[in-house]
Amino acid sequence: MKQISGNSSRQQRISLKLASLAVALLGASALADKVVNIGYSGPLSGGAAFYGKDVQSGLDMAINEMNKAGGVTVKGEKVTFKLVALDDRYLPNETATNVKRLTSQGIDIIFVPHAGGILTVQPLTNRDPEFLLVAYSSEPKILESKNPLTFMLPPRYDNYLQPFVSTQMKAFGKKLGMVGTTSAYGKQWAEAITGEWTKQGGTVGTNNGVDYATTVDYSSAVTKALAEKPDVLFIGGPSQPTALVVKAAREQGFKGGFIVMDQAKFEQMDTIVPRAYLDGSVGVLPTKEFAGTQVFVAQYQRAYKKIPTSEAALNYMGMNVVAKAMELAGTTDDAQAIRAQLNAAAKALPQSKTVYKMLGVSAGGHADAEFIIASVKGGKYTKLRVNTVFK
Amino acid sequence: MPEVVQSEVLHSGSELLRVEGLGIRFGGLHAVKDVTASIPAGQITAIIGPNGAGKSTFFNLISGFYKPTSGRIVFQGQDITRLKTHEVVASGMARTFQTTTIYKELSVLENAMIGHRVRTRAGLLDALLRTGRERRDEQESRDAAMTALTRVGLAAHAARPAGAMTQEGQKRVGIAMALASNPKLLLLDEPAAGMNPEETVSLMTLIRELVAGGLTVTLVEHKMSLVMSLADHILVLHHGQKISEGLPAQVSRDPAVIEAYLGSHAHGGQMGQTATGAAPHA
Amino acid sequence: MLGNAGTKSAGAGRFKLGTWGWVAVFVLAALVPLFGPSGYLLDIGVNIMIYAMLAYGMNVLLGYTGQLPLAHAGFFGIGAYTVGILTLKAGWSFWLAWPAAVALCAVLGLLLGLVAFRTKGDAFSIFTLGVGVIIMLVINKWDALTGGNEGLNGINPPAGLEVLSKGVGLKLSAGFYYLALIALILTVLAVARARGSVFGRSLIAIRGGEDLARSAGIDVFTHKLRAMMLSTAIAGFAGGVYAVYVGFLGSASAGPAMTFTVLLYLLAGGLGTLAGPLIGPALLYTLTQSLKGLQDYQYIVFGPLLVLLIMFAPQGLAGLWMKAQARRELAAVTGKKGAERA
Amino acid sequence: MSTFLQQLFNALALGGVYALVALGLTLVYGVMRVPNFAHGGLYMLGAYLSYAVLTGLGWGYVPALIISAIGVALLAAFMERVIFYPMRNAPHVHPMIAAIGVLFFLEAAVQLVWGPDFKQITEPVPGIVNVGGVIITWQRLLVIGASVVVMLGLNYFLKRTMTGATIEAMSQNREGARLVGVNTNRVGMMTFAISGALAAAAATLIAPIISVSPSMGEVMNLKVFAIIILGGMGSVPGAIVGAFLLALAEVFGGYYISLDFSDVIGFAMLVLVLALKPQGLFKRGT
Amino acid sequence: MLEIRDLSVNYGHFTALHSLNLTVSPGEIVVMLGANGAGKSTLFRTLSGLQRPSGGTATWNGVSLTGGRPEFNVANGVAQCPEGRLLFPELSVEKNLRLGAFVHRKDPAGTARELERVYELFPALVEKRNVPAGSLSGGQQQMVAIARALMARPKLLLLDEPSLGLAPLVVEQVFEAVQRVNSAGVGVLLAEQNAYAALGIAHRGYVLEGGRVSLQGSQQQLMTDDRVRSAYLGV
Repeated sequence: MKQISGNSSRQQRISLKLASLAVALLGASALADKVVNIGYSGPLSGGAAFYGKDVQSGLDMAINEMNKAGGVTVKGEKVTFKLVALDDRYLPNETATNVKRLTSQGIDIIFVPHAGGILTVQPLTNRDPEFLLVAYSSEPKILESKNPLTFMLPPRYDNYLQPFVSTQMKAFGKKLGMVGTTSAYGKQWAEAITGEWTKQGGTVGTNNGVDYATTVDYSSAVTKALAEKPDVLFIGGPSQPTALVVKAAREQGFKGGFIVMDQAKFEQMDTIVPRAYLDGSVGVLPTKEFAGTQVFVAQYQRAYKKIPTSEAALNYMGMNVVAKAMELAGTTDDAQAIRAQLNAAAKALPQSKTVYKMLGVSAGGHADAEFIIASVKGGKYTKLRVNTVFK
Repeated sequence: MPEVVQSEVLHSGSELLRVEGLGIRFGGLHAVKDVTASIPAGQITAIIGPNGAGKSTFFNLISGFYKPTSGRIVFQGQDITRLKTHEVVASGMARTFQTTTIYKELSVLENAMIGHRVRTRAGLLDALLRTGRERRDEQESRDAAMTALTRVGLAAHAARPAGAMTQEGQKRVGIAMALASNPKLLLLDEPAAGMNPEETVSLMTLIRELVAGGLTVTLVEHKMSLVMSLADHILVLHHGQKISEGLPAQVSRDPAVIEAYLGSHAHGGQMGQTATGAAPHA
Repeated sequence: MLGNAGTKSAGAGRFKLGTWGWVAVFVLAALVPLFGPSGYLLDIGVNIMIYAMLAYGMNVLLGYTGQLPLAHAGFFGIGAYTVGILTLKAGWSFWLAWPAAVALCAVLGLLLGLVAFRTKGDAFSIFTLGVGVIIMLVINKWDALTGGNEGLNGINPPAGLEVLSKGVGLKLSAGFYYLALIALILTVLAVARARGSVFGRSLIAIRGGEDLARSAGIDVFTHKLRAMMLSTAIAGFAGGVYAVYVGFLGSASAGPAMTFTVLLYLLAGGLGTLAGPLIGPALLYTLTQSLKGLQDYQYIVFGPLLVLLIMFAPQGLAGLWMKAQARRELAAVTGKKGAERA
Repeated sequence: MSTFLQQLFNALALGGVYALVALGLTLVYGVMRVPNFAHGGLYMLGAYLSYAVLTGLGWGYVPALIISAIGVALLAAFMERVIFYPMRNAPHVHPMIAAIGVLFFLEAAVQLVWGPDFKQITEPVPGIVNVGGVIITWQRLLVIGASVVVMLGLNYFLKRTMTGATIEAMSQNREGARLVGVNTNRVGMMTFAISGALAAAAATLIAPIISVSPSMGEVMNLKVFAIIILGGMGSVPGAIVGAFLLALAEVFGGYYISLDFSDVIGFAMLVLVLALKPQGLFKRGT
Repeated sequence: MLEIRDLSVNYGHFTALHSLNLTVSPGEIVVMLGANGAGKSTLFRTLSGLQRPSGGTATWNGVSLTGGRPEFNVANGVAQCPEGRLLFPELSVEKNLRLGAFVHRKDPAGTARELERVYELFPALVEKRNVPAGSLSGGQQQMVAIARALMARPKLLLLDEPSLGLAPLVVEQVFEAVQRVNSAGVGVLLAEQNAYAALGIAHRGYVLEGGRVSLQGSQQQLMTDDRVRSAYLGV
């Protein structure tokens, strides 16, 4: 138990007792001078477990690589990392409980991959004890709260809107059908894409969004949307159901294009439906199609036996940026100091740790990664440039 | 008790309860059909009849448990046909059940106190705020319950869990529960079921005592020895209809009753000629 | 007379012991924040207390009245969202919104009861399950009011709580702990009073058998309605604490999964007992927290544990304790009798 | 019009799957009076077993369906013996809680073995048929056809075989069944096995249309409970009618009213029916 | 032959049967008389294996009937037509009857023969064969119940209160049928409240009072014994 960093106090020992089972399982690597625990609260069971596990794999991979390399050097001391992952079943209140548990174990960096959980625990970051919240969610409200200890990893989705819409409107026509998921994020996307589509002069059909998590069969929603004869369909939610929506639409004779919300990943979708079905879609370029990601992709696949998505990749990078920021700040437990070095760390991230090109971290705490979107044509991904619209 | 007195009471018209043309249908089945009868005050009336005769249904009708499909019930001059069960209890009629249905996990006292609920008015808000009414009602329940327990001879067992009592004791708890509502009329559904002979005797004594104290008792019972020695007045049902009514001695000689119980010899087939007529009139 | 005296002393004795036990438990609980425990420990405490309140509410119907309601989390959600919406969108103070939420839950409980108590047994449970699912779905779909899938975020701590906590030298988390503790004490007090009253005895009578209760002169329907109102009001009461404590509301907290969790806690603690609804959450919540370290294995352990618990200790821990106590008492009584006879 | 027909077909396929899952649940309730909340878990496990046979052993779709049905049937029978049979005299809440425990366990175990991500079962017969503007995939036709065949088979089994008759007999009068010499223990186990097999078959049929995931049983659980309550707990025709009613309500409610509220429509229908007819549409005799 | 030796049954503290002794020889009709609550149904439930005795034995041709396995007793030739009939109300009459032959399910030909025989015995059931049993009149349901018991091809038929709630004419039909069954060599143990009707067809009888045999004798003896009446009427 000595690996736990930070000032040991009575309260920590009390919570340690409670968490003894967890800690016992964590074990300890006695090789390094110091082990820093990194917290993670995400859905590890239930319907969103696959998502939580993808994020976890990315973090895990980053930590394993750094540890294998002997750790990072902070103030002359070799530091290795240990991931403390807790299940919150996607429930914000459980995220809050997990975060309190993690902070009372002296953990100062906590990754949370869902908007509800992030928004719930944001007010906790600067209460005693402070911690750095690494947020993996594109929800704009996360930045709006101007929380000084939040580090938001994914790019905001509003960057995608303009190129998605203009590409598809040009290619297929002016009528948009809506079959997105009705998750909070999905609804925002739907609203934004509706706005952008109308702005560029198109018409939007009735919103036929369905909850991708609870719908047993998507065909009736698709049938309803197709009844309006749209040229383009807006779809998206988790990759697998999204692929099934594509399938249902194609099978019902839809010949138009898809705008695929960024939550869905082409690389996962094309394991479920023929690539040909995806022809005419715009969405996020698969991670493996990015330049220079081959090593990451190969290693990830070897270690976790699954396709690396941007979930894994961005959290992998996020962890590396945080470690780098610790080096630069010369501390492993001062969240403020680490946060202050994130921009420098992002810029200094070595090529070997870069999956997507990192431009830096904005003053608001937002990772500015160069993101590439793609359209699918003839089974091939064609890159589309994104014009960054946010600061 | 001299029979003269009984018939006087009967004819004096001091009937406590009267049913007129009472009937109920379950689906196509006429479980009770057009029964007109009255229960005299201050006596023990037994309702008897062979298995399936509709006695329990009749009981459930007068206690407000079932709603009749025809006829009416008049209790103490008041038409109670359409009253809800708890309102019937409030009007002064309490019952026990066929099997020993009491609250076994509660104390004997609490069982009796439940029986007094109908006389109290304290509700949820009184409970939460511990109002004066709550405290008064609680005390009153306790007193009424103790009185009832004293009447059935269980005052000393008030604190025991009711389930720990003997079979007979549990019957008495059931009766105490009914008595706690201060009824005029006590309906006992098979009070002697599942009891051994000694217990039955002691129960009969209790019932007599209660009646001597001014209560009117009506019971459904299968143990004929008990009925014949206990009841002042008997009502016989068969196939849901009243076939006879009167004093025990009259009823037990009534050919209709005997046929209902033992079957007519005519239906016994050709072998049954020997005892024809002999048994009923012996 | 003798009997009367005996009853009273026995009853009073038990009552006294029980009351002192509760006072001790609450005093101990109140002392916890003074030792400066971690935020996590306090958080566990608050969560246990919120779950306990919910379990008390459910116990009123299931434990005392014998009706299994499966819309319980729905009312928890309604209470929480009422507080959330009134404070966030209407600008009410928590101290006003909270009682309003409780009153709303009581009224809605009355309305539900008017329809639901037309059914009995399994049908009642399933009917309320359907209502529970609908409540959750409506919360989930009514974006304009509830924020839908996005949830309600940024519900502020009750006015004055932070100042108050700071004033006595405690953190806000300790303030929340005391808020929950006071709410729990009020809940226990209300439930204990209701149980120990003329009214509560009638509920027990209904649990023991509706027909019997009716024949004993109890207005079963009205009593069930009142029990339902008390139960849903307590759920809303707990929901109010939850709303300000977590600060974020999502529809999942109003769903059947939550109801089943509470049911589980209640069963583990002991149905129909006063201690059970506190013991169950305290034990099982702590257990799930410690199993969390097992990650992928947590439910592999928890599931079978649940099965074993219900198979071999269905009366719950409080039930086990009471059974043992009853056996001791009985042994004492019979032993005494034997001695007298000898 | 073609949209209407298209939706009708969607509803039929969905209803067929609902019916198969609901039938097992209602049989178990009828015979054992157990509201088996683990049923959704059995359904989910069925999909995974098929997936395992298809990808692990590389066998065909039909053998996968059969093996999965047998596997889940055995597990369900085992569950009955070890958990529900010993609890047959407990208050009805208890077996329900135990079933929830089993559901937790099954989900966690499947996630541990196969991981939390979605799995895909490929269609045995890919492609579509276009019938007068109504486009139907072969898989959907297969689902409709197979569910009809299974329902007919179940009907034949229940109505025309002695063993099947014992199930109905036991659900109508347990003591009467014992008096004619039916071994009610064996019937209980058999009923669980059948319910497991039906759930597994349903899961395997719909798996190519939806994705397979550890939590797929949760959604199904709520729906099939709604169905059997709607139809009357324990009623076989009730389960079938309830399944198609729910599917039609969801599909056409979503189409004509609002997709967003299609789930609400299903449950609102349930609550409405129960408020009017507390025993469900097909009230059971005593 | 049915032999009951010192059979006792308790429900909790209550003793429903006090060391009962009785026999039924093959081909005999023996009637158990007694008022409601005398213990008749308890005895029948015990003989069918539904109720475990607390003491004593009950054997059929030397084989114990009290092993708690009703299906074993039926297979062994002891079938009961219970009080309250316990039919399968939603199943057709014929399905009810076929289920009665459940223990002979490996012998469909025999079951078909038996089915014909019971239809012969109760011709009224033929036209109702496809009707749900629950929709029949009380008398017809009683016939189905007896017929169902007969489908098991019993050597001993336990008949509990077959006349309960039936009109006199129907009772007559039922008793005639019982006689015919008996004349085919089936022993019958008949519990009956309708004493004279039952004695009319019985060879011997027992009177049960408070769980004890208070009287036994031949048909003639019981017919003329006033104590039979007092067992019912208490005087």
